[in-house]
Amino acid sequence: MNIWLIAILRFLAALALMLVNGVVLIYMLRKVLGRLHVRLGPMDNGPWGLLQTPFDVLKLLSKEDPTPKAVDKALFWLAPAVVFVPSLMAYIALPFSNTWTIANLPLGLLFIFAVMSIIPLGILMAGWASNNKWSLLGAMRAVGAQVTYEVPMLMAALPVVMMAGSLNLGDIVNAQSGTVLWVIPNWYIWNVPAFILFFISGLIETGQTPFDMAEAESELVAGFATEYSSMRFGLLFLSEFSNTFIFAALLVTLFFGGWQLPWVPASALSAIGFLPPVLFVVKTYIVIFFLMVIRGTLPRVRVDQMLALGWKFLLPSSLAWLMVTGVLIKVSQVLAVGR
Amino acid sequence: MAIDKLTGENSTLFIRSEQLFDVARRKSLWYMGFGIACCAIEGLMHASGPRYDFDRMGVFFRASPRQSDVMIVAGTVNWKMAPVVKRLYDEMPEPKFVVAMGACASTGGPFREYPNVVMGVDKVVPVDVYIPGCPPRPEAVQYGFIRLMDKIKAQTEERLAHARSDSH
Amino acid sequence: MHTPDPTAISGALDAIGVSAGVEEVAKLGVVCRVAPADSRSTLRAFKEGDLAFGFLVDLFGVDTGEAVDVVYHLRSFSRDEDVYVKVEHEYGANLESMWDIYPAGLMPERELAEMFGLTLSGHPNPRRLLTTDGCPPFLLKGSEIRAEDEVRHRERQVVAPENLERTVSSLEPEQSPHAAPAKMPLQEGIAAPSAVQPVDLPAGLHRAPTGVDELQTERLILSMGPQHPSTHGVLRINLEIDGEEVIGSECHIGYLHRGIEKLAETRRFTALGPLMDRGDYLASMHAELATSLATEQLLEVEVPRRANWLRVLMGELNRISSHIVWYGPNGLDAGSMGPFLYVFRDREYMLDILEDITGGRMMFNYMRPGGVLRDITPEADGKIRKFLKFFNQHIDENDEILMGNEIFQARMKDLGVFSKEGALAFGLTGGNLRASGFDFDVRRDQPYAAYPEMDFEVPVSTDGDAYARCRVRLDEMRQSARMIQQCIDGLPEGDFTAKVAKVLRPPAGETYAAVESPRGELGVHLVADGSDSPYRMRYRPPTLFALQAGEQALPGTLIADSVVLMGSLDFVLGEIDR
Amino acid sequence: MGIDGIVIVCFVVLGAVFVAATFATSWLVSPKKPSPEKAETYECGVEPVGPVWVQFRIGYYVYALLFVIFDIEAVFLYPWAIAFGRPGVGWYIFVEMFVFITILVGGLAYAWKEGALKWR
Repeated sequence: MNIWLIAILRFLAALALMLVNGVVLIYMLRKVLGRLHVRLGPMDNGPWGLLQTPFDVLKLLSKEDPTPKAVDKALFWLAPAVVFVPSLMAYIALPFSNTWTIANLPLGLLFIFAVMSIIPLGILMAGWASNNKWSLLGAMRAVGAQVTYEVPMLMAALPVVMMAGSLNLGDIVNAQSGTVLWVIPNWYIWNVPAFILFFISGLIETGQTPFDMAEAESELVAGFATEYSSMRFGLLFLSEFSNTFIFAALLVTLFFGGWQLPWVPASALSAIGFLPPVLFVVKTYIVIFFLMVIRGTLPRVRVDQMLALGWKFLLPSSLAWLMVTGVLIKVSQVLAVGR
Repeated sequence: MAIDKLTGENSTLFIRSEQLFDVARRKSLWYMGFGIACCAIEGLMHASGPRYDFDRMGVFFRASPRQSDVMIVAGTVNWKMAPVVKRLYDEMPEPKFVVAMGACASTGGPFREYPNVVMGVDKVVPVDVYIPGCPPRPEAVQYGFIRLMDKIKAQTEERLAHARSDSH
Repeated sequence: MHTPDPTAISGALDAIGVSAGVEEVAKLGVVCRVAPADSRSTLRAFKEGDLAFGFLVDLFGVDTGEAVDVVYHLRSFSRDEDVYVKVEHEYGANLESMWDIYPAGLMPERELAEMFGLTLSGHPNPRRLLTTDGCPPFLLKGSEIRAEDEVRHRERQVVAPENLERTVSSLEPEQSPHAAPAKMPLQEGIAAPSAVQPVDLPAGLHRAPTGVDELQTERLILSMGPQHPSTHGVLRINLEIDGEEVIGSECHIGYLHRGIEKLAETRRFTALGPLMDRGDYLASMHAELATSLATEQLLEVEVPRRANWLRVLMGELNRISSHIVWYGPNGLDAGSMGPFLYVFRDREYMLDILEDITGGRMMFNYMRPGGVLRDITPEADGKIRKFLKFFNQHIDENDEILMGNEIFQARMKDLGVFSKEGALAFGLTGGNLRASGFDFDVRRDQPYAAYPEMDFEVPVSTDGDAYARCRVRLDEMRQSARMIQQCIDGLPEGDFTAKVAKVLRPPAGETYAAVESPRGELGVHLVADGSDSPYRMRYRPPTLFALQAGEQALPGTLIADSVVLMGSLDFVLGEIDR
Repeated sequence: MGIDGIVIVCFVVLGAVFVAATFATSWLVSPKKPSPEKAETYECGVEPVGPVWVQFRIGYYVYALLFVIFDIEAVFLYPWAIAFGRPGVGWYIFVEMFVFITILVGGLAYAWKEGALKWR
């Protein structure tokens, strides 16, 4: 088949996955938050409220779209695209299985980080263009947070790259196969400080509570999306959830061995064609469930405390841990050679 | 709707899509909580609380009028508040509805003798559903929302029937 | 609460050469009449002299037909005495502002001038507080309320477009918001705010963080307006911010002004309760109790012991439900949704109990002059015991979820610190005052109902920040649960209300009754002229004083702080705007 | 260019097309009643006072500068990290990067002392 046709089919597959993810995650969030807060969550629309999010999306589609007059029109219309497209592009490098990847990029990890750092640009455009004090403050906060936590996130991913020796996500997943001491799966989660640093900076990067600075309902009304209505707001809302999915997928890929089950050899898994992608998505949803539990309980950190945490604690400690991992790898190599 | 200009008033595409979106509008009403007085505690906090959960019906709290369909006026509206209510109502996108919750918002309630109080919020904005009570119980507020959904359904059918009858 | 002896007061006043008519009014206390010219020297003598009446309880007006009586209700905590300084002003006269002696009078003075048609001079922010520009002075006897048939035919009232415009123009009278008086150092004791002209911005630019001084960044004027998810009702705070830091702040209220005090002058004495319910709609039992106590003092009715015990029981139940509606949204302001819903589950259970006994979930009309409406039913008694069983465990759970959370503590510690002197100067009472280290509780120091027979402690904390206020209120909830247990176990026999006439006509007179509502000292100053409706009813809103203290503490915090700070002061707009 | 390049170009172009398609369907299907009041900016129900597009606080831009410095450092670190695990590479690879990182941490310490990290 023509190469362009394959690319278009893969794009449609990624788009379908993202939309389904968005719909399922919004429903899952409202249900998990409901059960967490001693109430039921959506129940009336469809069995157990399953049709709730499709109805929300259809309603958003059919609402009027007023453009305030004091708004910078070009940026106002462009901002949702600049926020939505990068979070769609990040699906390219995700390793659903060693054969099922949209594009097996040799620099998969770096590509995802590069694409994810365009999103603050879109948020700033949205906040500044809507000429509204609340959205300006929301945008400034969101950009301040994501800019501050881009660096510790990169640094926290370095130990994994050093252990795996490659940036290709497929290789990282294969490097985590097998077991150590016959019992413990050879995942990179045992490098716990790197996991913690990556988890915290990832939480802030995707604007999860306790760091949901961008649209802190109780302080900044609706954050940077105050002036957005109907489908534009829908896109911003959808891309926030797909960011969460991407962050959870990265977490699973880097630390929880991608699509591999702990004690099952990788070859047996990939024999059954469709199993690895399903396993990968299921593991990602388990991680997202924990993110939602955190969202339902913890209060919000103040902006300057969070930024101080970023620059004064996360960055120095991630650099220090980088050095320690280097030493550990070197020592383990020397021992392996010695034996 | 631009679609009815393109494909004509009574094309099946327009009618079917209107019916579909009408169901969606009814099933996901996002309200801009506008808690002014005592009704806010009963109607907004308790109604979305653990026992009478609004989220069951797909009714969800949005802080900005740009993203909300229903404006619940919960409390007394006086002269200083009237322009704010009017402005927030104007800033809501088009298929918008107003629920006047409680005696104060419907007719001025126990304070209607006081000259500073506007006797009913329908003097300022067109109201769809009045919920009596001072304060109305959370079940009454949810019943008001169910009646609002029926009213939206009736409005759409009447509009479509009107369109169909024009064509014959 | 013993009354001061008039001779000492007249002696002190003669010492400074003020001719004052000091007299002892029955059921009220010592009243000292002073001419407007030397009102300032009298007040200064009362405050700084050896009389030491350092606390302004309330400042309000009474229209006596030919002149406006401005009443300063002062209190000396050391000697536990109250005194009333009355100054007579003609209609439309000039009221000199006393905020440099008693800063607690900042907002009440504006309301007094606006409601009685006086002009205010020497005040940092002399604008109207509650009503819009075109409104007449409502509390004067001259201005009537709507006639019966106008009210009956609602459709006649047409809101002309310019009415909407008229109020819009008065909403934004000035370009930049007048900054509140320069940030008063509440921390290190009271230094009166410097007389900053309203238009002038507070002096001094904040040093840019990078030491780049000449790069002056512009400031935003942000209105955290009537419709905001966390202003606890319709309060509008005009913030002047540089980046995220609040430079100046001014509170606009009056969006819920429903004229409770004016309507009270047309209601019967038994009908005051439902009106007061809608004032502080979270603690309506305490508002009703205050009016009933005042009416009983005028009628000199003796309330049976069982009624007093029932009043304490229902009051404490209402206190817990009111603190819950403070605790939930305060957690929500800080961002955590969980505790908000857990505490509302308990509140649903409490409203069932209140509904069983009184018939209503929020507006009870249960406390009547002479006693209570209905006796407690056996199954309500069983429900209360069942509630107490799981409530103590739930409170500790919620205490640990929110108050024990490091993020919440980091957000609330040393935020909006009020020193003891600052809190007293601004007229704070209740939890806000006890959190700043001053141990005053109306239930224990001026006992009413059956509180002398209860044993309870009054939680006090000393560091005065937002976290201390939360800690004090949570411990108060535990004490209330203890008291409810005592009430249930030891409820005495007897009838639940005294024999009181159908239509109450108390003899002409004046009295003041105070109650410890969850938000502070809720007082009712009742003036009766012998007819079946009160001549003037003044409702002392404890949260109005908390709001103006909060307004002073806002400059210097971040926006995220200002939301949580105002939340920790726990005010209810229905009571502030009355 | 290989399949990867084409896929990325496809994603960018088709992503923008999808966003435009969503706006088009929304324009097709949603009712339109423009009115001057609807076009006013929302500020909690009150007339906004003063401009919004002001010269914002300087502290925010300092963070962006610091970010650029450390982002570049990360770019240098990645090739080093890949080559780190390879056999036959001695300890010198470790010492080189150690010097590079300490220089940058020195820059962070200076920014910290100078107060650039203070948000207020």
